[in-house]
Parts: sequence; C-alpha cells; structure tokens
Amino acid sequence: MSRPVRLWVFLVGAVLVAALYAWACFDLPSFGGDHHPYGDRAVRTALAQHTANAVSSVNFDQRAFDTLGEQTILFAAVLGTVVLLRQVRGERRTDPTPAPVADRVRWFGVLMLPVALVVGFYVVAHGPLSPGGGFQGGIVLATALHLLYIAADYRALERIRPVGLYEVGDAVGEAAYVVTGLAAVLAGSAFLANVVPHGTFNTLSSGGTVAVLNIAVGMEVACGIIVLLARFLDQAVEIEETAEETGAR
Amino acid sequence: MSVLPYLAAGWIFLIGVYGLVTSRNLIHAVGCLTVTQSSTYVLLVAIGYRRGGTAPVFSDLPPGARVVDPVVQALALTDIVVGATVTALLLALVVQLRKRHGTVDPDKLAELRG
Amino acid sequence: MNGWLLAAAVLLVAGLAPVLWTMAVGEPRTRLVAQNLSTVLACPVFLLAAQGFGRPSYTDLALVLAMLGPAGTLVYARFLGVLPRSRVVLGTAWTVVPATVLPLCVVAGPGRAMAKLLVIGVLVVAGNTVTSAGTDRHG
Amino acid sequence: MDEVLIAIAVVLVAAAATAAVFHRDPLRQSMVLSLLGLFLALLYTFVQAPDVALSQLAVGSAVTPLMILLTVRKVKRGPRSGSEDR
Repeated sequence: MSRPVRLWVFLVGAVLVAALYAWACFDLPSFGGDHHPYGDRAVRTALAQHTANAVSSVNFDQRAFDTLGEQTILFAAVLGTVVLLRQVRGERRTDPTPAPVADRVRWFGVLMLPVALVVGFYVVAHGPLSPGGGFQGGIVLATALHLLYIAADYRALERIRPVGLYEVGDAVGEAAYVVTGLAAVLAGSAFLANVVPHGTFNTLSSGGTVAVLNIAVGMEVACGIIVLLARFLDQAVEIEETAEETGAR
Repeated sequence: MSVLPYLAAGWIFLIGVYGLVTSRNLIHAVGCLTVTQSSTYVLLVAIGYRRGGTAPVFSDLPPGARVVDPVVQALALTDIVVGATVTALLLALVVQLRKRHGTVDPDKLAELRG
Repeated sequence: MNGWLLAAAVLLVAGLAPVLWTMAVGEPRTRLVAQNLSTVLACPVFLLAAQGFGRPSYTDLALVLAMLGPAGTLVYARFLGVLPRSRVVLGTAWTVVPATVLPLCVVAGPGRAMAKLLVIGVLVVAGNTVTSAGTDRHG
Repeated sequence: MDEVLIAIAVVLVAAAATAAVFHRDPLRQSMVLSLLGLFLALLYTFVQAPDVALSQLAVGSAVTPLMILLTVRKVKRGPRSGSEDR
C-alpha cells in the first residue's frame, strides 16, 4: 500500500470517526455534570477504610487486583526491554569516557540527588494521605538516581547503581504485592482484601494494606524504570558493534 | 464549554493517528503514539470532573465536601506510568530494527520483505 | 472572582502560550531556552492554583516540578551538546518566582506551609540559575 | 473562573499535541512532548486531579525525553561512527 493510498484511507476513516465522535460527544453527560455514581461510592468506601486519598484507596484497596494487572504489564514491559536491549554476539562494550561538565551543573546534580530521593520517598510514603503514591514516587526516585548521569556522566552513575540489585528489587516489589495479597487470604478473607486494622484517619499508618501496597508498587516502579534506563544507557553509551558484525549483515 | 474537552480529546486522538500514519521515522511514530495515548487521559479525566468539586484527597478537606470522581483518576494515573514503560518497549524494538535492517523508515522496512 | 486563579490564567496566557509558540517555530538553541522557561513559569502556576483552589496539598506538584524541571533541561543540554546562557530564564526565575511565592507566604502565615513554599521557591530559583548560567562546551 | 482556566489549558494541550505531531525530527519532537506533558499536568490540576498531574509531571519531564534521546543517539550512531561516549 503506497503512501498516498494509505493517507487517503486514513483521511476517509478519520472523517467518519470525527463525525461519529462529535455526534456522540453531544449525547455525553455535559462537562462538569453531577451524575457520578461510582465516584460517590468509591469516596464513601475510602472514608470507611480510613484512607484520606480516595484515589489511592481506589487503586490499592477497591481495585487492588486490577493494579496487580497493571503492575504485571509494567514488569513484562521491563522484562521485554531488558531482553531486547541485551548485548548480542558481535558487539563489544567500551567503558564510557568522562564528560566535560561545568562545575555548577556537577554540584547541582550532587546536591539535588539527596533532596530528590527524600522527595521521592515522601511521595511514596504519603500515598494514602496526600496526592502521590507508589507509581508517582517510584518515577521520582528513578529520575532522582539519574541526576548523576544528567549532571555528571555515565561512569559516576554506574559506580553507585549495580543493575543486578535493581533487577532483584523489581522482582521483589512485584512479589511483595502478591505476598501481601496472599497474606489477606491466610488471614481468612479475600485475596488483596484490606484486613490490616485501618488505624486513625489521616495518619501515616492509616489505610491498612494501602500503605503496604503503595510501598511495594513504589519499589517495583522505581527499580523497573532504573533497569529500563540502564539498558538504554548501555546501548547508547557503551555497546558498539564490532566491524565483522556490520560486514556480515 | 460543556463539550470542549471531549472534542479536544477527539482532536488529539485523530492528530496523533495522523502523525502515526504519515511518519517517516519510527521514533517519531512512537512520539505520536504517546500523543494519542494522552488523548485518552484527557477524555477520562474530563468525564470525571464535577463543577464546584475539588480533589477527593481528604488530608486537608472535611469528609463531607463535594469532590470529583476518584475512579477515573485512578485509571488515568496508573495508565500514564504503564504507558511510559510500553513506550520504552517500543523504543527498544526500534533499536532492534535499526540493528537488524539498518533503517528506521517504516516504508523502507516494508520494501525489505519483498 | 478569585485573584489567585486570575493570576494563574494571566501567567498561562502571557507566559506559557508564547513559550509554546517559540518552541514550535524557534531554532534548537531558543527551543531549549523555551523548554527551560516553561518549567520556570509552570511552578508559580501550580502554586497559584494550589492557593486559588484552597488546597495546600497541591503544592506537592510544584515541589516535584521544581526538582525535575531543571533535570529535564539538563538532559536536553547533554544531548544538544551545549547549554545556552539565557538571561530571560535567569530574569524570569528571579522575578516571577519570588513575586508569586512571597504573597503566598504572607497569606499562608508562619508555619509548615510557609516553610514548604520557601523550599519550593529556593529549589526553582537555584535549579534554574544553574541551567540558565549556560555552558559552552568546547571540543 | 475554574472553567476559564480549564478552557485555556485544553486549548494549550490541543495546540501542543498538534505541534508535537508536526515536528518530524525526533529530537525536536521530544522537546514539544515534554511541553505537552507539562500542559497536560496543568490541565489535570485545573480539573482537580493532582495525582494524575503528579504522575504526568514525573513521567513527562525527565523519563520519556531521556529514553527518546538515548534511542536517537543509538540509532544515529550506527555501527562504526566513533561519536562521543558519555
């Protein structure tokens, strides 16, 4: 299918979809409407479970099984990337040369690293209370660690980031989530049910398993993104194809 | 105003797919896919909005307050993170294609099969 | 008529819309400055929205952006090879950010909220002073 | 006033998305994508969804651009070009 034909097929399809979609939009409940049946029930359940952040309560308490699915998709994507970006036959690994970086930027990276890590842990720990949670905190932690690569160079980052440890951390995060679910079964209620006493409202220990699952997801997301970026950095900075590989292709 | 966010979500979706169809570089195509994904977040979060409501986070709010819908927020929140890792997987595929076929132009890739 | 939200709207239209325009049509060096400027302008908008909606818990957003904004700019600087010196970003960081953080501190009154606002303000100004100082990479 | 802010944010998001699509060069596109992520985070805040905004900020500001740029470098480097290793 040549390019113009493909474009025409798309344009016809797009016009049809646009017309139908616009027509459907006018039948949707108007923006800002008052009819949110699921939302009201979710908020009521969240308050009953002493979880201040209703979104975290939905994610880790009422729909914890779906979050397990999301987490497994994330784990599979990381696994796929690790397999795809591994160092194959005919490639050799050169160690990265130090980058000429201004002192200001280097100092910024070194000073910001602890601050970013503290904020990352704060976002993960306050998941059940204020906006935040395992998913967001995990990403902030992973980005915090890469401040060393951004502000310094890959050698500095590699020294403090043993990739094997983070691959294990990724798996442990996922396993901790499942084990917490099984613990609920052992305690005699459903898989991933919130059996832990809910604690007092709006305190760090409130919400029962929501806090535990938050930490498990935070660990898995942080380690998963670090492993992802490690593989991309290896490919972009270190791994080069040797001459005979290109000749043979 | 009552339908603007929904139409904007539709526009972002169509423009993303247009970019995907006419892309000459697979990395650009992955970027367009990210744009298309973000249209679904806009639609999800716009449906959950309630006029005069505030975020369903009760750390600094009395429990009886009028809040927006937390369920759609939970859906969008996890999807953004998973979408990032799926983008990484797609980029890894692009790197593999580059290694194996030496090109990232989807049209040239199609010719290779012939 | 919420003054804070009005200020946020003005910042959006007067600040971030031109940034999008320069990003769309500018050449790579001004594009990187535009990207840096976007994070400098976005932090005050988040703080104003937090105050305008009466939700102090929204300031976490400005805190995370204050940290990751400069990091994003440095990522681009690493791949473009040069970090352009920009007085626009420096000027904006030292005028717009204090101009929004100080009134918010006055309204918030002494206490944990004011401390958090000051920390966010310092992070934004420090981070963007570093990225706007610029490094012309030789060789 | 909330509706006005939401309308402004929606228009900015649609414009950034269109700009992101029409930049054919991946490096320039990733810059516009990070700007799109920022506008999306603003829109989510105005629609009272701070968790989603935090998630978009964290992902869109450093992780996605870094991955796209590393892929661009790996693809541009090609087999034997001795470009800088950092």
